[in-house]
Amino acid sequence: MDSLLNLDILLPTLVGLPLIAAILTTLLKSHGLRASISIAMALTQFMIAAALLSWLSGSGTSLETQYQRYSLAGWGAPLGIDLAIDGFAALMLMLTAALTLVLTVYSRYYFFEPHSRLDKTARFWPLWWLLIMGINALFLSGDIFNIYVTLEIIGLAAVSLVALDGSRAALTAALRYLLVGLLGSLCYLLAVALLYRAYGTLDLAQLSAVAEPTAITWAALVLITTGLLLKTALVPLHFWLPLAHGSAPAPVSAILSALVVKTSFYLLARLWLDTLAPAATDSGLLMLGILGAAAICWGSIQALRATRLKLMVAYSTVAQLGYLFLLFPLALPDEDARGAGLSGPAVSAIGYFIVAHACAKAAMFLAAGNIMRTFGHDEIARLRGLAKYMPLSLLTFAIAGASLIGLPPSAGFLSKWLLLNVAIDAAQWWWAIIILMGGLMAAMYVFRVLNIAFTSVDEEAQTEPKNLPINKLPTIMSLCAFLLAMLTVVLGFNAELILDLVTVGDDV
Amino acid sequence: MFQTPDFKNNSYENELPFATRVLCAIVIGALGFGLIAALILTENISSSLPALVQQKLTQSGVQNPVTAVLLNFRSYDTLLEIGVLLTVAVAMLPNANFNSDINPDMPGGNRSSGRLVSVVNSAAGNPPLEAFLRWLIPMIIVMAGYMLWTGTALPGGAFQSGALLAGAGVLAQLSGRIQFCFTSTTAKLLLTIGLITFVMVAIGVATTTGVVLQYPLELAAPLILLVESAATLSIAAILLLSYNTLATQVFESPSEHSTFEHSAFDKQPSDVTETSAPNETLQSQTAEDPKS
Amino acid sequence: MNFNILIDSCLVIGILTLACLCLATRNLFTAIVLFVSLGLLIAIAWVRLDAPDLAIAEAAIGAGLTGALLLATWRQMRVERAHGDADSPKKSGGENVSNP
Amino acid sequence: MTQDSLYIIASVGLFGIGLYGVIAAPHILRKILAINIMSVGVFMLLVTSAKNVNSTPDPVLHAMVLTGIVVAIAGTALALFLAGKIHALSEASDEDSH
Repeated sequence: MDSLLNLDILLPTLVGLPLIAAILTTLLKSHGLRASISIAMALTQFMIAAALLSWLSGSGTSLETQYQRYSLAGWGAPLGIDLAIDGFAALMLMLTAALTLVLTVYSRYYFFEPHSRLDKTARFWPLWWLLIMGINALFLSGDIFNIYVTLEIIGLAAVSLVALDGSRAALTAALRYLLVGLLGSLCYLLAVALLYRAYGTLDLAQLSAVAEPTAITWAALVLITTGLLLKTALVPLHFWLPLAHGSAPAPVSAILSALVVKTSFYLLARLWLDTLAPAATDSGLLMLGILGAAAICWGSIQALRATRLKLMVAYSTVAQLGYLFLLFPLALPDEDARGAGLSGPAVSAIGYFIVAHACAKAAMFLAAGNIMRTFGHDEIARLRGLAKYMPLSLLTFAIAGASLIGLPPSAGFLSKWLLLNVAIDAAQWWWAIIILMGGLMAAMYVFRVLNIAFTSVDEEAQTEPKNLPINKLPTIMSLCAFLLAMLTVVLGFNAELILDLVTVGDDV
Repeated sequence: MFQTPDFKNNSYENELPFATRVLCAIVIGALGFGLIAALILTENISSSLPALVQQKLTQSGVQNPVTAVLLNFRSYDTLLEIGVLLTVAVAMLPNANFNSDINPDMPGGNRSSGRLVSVVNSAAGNPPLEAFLRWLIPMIIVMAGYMLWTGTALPGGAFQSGALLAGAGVLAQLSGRIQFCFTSTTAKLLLTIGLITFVMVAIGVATTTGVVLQYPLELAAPLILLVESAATLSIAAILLLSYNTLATQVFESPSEHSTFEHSAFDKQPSDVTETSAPNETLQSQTAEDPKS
Repeated sequence: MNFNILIDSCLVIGILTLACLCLATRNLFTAIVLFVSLGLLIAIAWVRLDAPDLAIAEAAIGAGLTGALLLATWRQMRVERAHGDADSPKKSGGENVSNP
Repeated sequence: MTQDSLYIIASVGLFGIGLYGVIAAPHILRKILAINIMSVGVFMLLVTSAKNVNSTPDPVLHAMVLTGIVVAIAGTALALFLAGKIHALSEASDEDSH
């Protein structure tokens, strides 16, 4: 009875809560009730994550509280499954909880169509909560086969959410996303089979203690990398992302770009830098960095050429993901200590970048969704004079764009600044050039949209078809988007909130 | 490789050119041989887990080691597993228009009757099949029950008996006399019963033993059987739902997605015309006149 | 001893050829039927590797239900196309309708 | 040529055939078939590694394969559902256009 009271019970509750929410929202009939239950669940999840965070970083001094484990069903690591959490995982869980809260409130109004025959919320809410459960379970899991099952839940729930609208473009994008997801999961499962054959254990901590650079480990690492690169949509394998994120409903594409894509990056970072660190060759890490740089350039170019707003934001996700992969070459030099866990200056910079990008990208997608909901289309060329009708959404778009580019007040600037410092310290200055160039290209495609939106309509009123807003947008929806954008600015000012958290649990 | 899923019969216009296919085959072959060599050469260390499972088997409450691993040692995996099944079930639920009273003439099965299983005495049924099924389906159900019960000692268990029950349901549906309607409340309950029981057992057990999913020693066997039978019911219902939806596939009335004038799917991703939101906005304005 | 190896090698050769045939045949219906028979062969392979639980599951789920789902979708696609092109009279039997 | 290496060749072979099938097959149902063949290949590797334990085979791997089989059919059902709906919609739009 006693261990129920101490705080490590919070770990399974973070997975159980969305599961209970999913069951309730499946069974309930009226969509009003479903929405209110969802908002209540999102609030409790946010409070639990905050409590977990304060407990983890608060008692950061003593060793064992930093790297907290919870063995489910009480059987212990090799036999049973352990939930493990360290600083980086706690940061990601906090990000998930915050985003879930804002996006749940937004979805409550986005899907509120009393007169429509089809009640999409009957399907949306259960899938939404199953997706959130999968994300929480993945960040908490300490067992490589368990990670496979969570990857599967996230994949299937995300595909079903993308296919929610039933329009032909959404269904085709969802089917392609599903095939890619299944392919990635199968490569990962084959790697799990290889690792179990070689080391006989499924637990991450035990694996990192016993891993050494043999042929099998290297083959497993290659398989895991190809599988997860497919799911993270790094440049050569990114073909499915723009259409999937572009044709999904606004809150879905927000959570997809801000979180789902990052889950497989988190796994790659965990496996390359922590668990299978000895098997990670320097050339492999460098190759990932080069792919990241290619992603930055290619994504930005495609974003410049996109004619639809949501597609442009989706391509910008492909570009910003490239930044994340700069972690691998930069984390290289001081990562020789075995089992040092996932920490160090490069990891905290990337952790900060993930939070900044997640908030900015979610805000951008919500703003794009608002524009689409009001104007009925999101052709960039026809968005002339948008500022007159939707000033708040445009302001959100501008602030989020500033964070993507890395302009000073925003969290994006701080994360790029930290990344630059790490690149200079690691004496790999060429990454600095790529970081700055990426910022420049981001500026080009963001200002392209702002420029069109702010030009007043009157001088070419006769050529453009008068695009007037079609229907009224509930103000709460643009407020949600604005809140996320302001989050990037707030985070920009007090950086130590995240930085000291990521360093928790480094001397495990 | 993945441009557009096409349905023309064996049309080859968007198939990869011969050269790339041969190249793919060679690359995959080479990697395969490399992997085979690596696997065969490194001798496979015998992991400590099987001995651990044997040693702890007595405390797990069941004799069959696989069921012990599935439902006691790694029960968290099975919980997420049933979550995966629920995800697919929700995604494939027929469009449950709760406000179906607005237009009772819903295309597709008879949604109005709220009952899960409704016998349809359509004339088309063929008597020999029905006679055979009237005899076979009860036997399958008994077999599934036996499979579930022996799962604790002999090979068998929740997934196998759930699949058997789903097979019986598919047979019943194929006979044309039985129609399942999965938007009824009993169907919803049946779909989620497995997950509800598992979560309730997990939390209930945590209050006594203090650790989530840890069964008290003496209660392990009955609890596992309870969770297993609930899982069997929901697995059977979910697999039957997926067959039912695929077999009675009816696309939403076209008025739901008022197809635009340029609705033909065009290849360039940049100017994909049909996106999600405009349907809703335009659909809410245009008068609801089902097209076909 | 070599009797066992004989059985296993026949089984493996059968499985690999069935897999190649399944993906190489012209007719989609044949491909689905070949996949179901591949599922049954795999169930036998599980019995050879003494995994009885998996043999039952593979036979019931892998061969049985997956085959049923595939055939249901295939029939849905064929029926759609048959009544789709109104000009071609609906021929009797499945094979001479435009075999996919 | 022990039983273990025989089935390893079979499993990697199935994985390769399935991978080639996913890349090269034009029709969507064939791609779904190919993904199923790939997953059967991975499961075979898992069961082979479970087998060569001298006494009883390794139950943990069997539980993993069982979970994998159910995940595979869940993914296949969703893929077939999406393919069916796309086909139904493309049929509808063909009907309207001609």
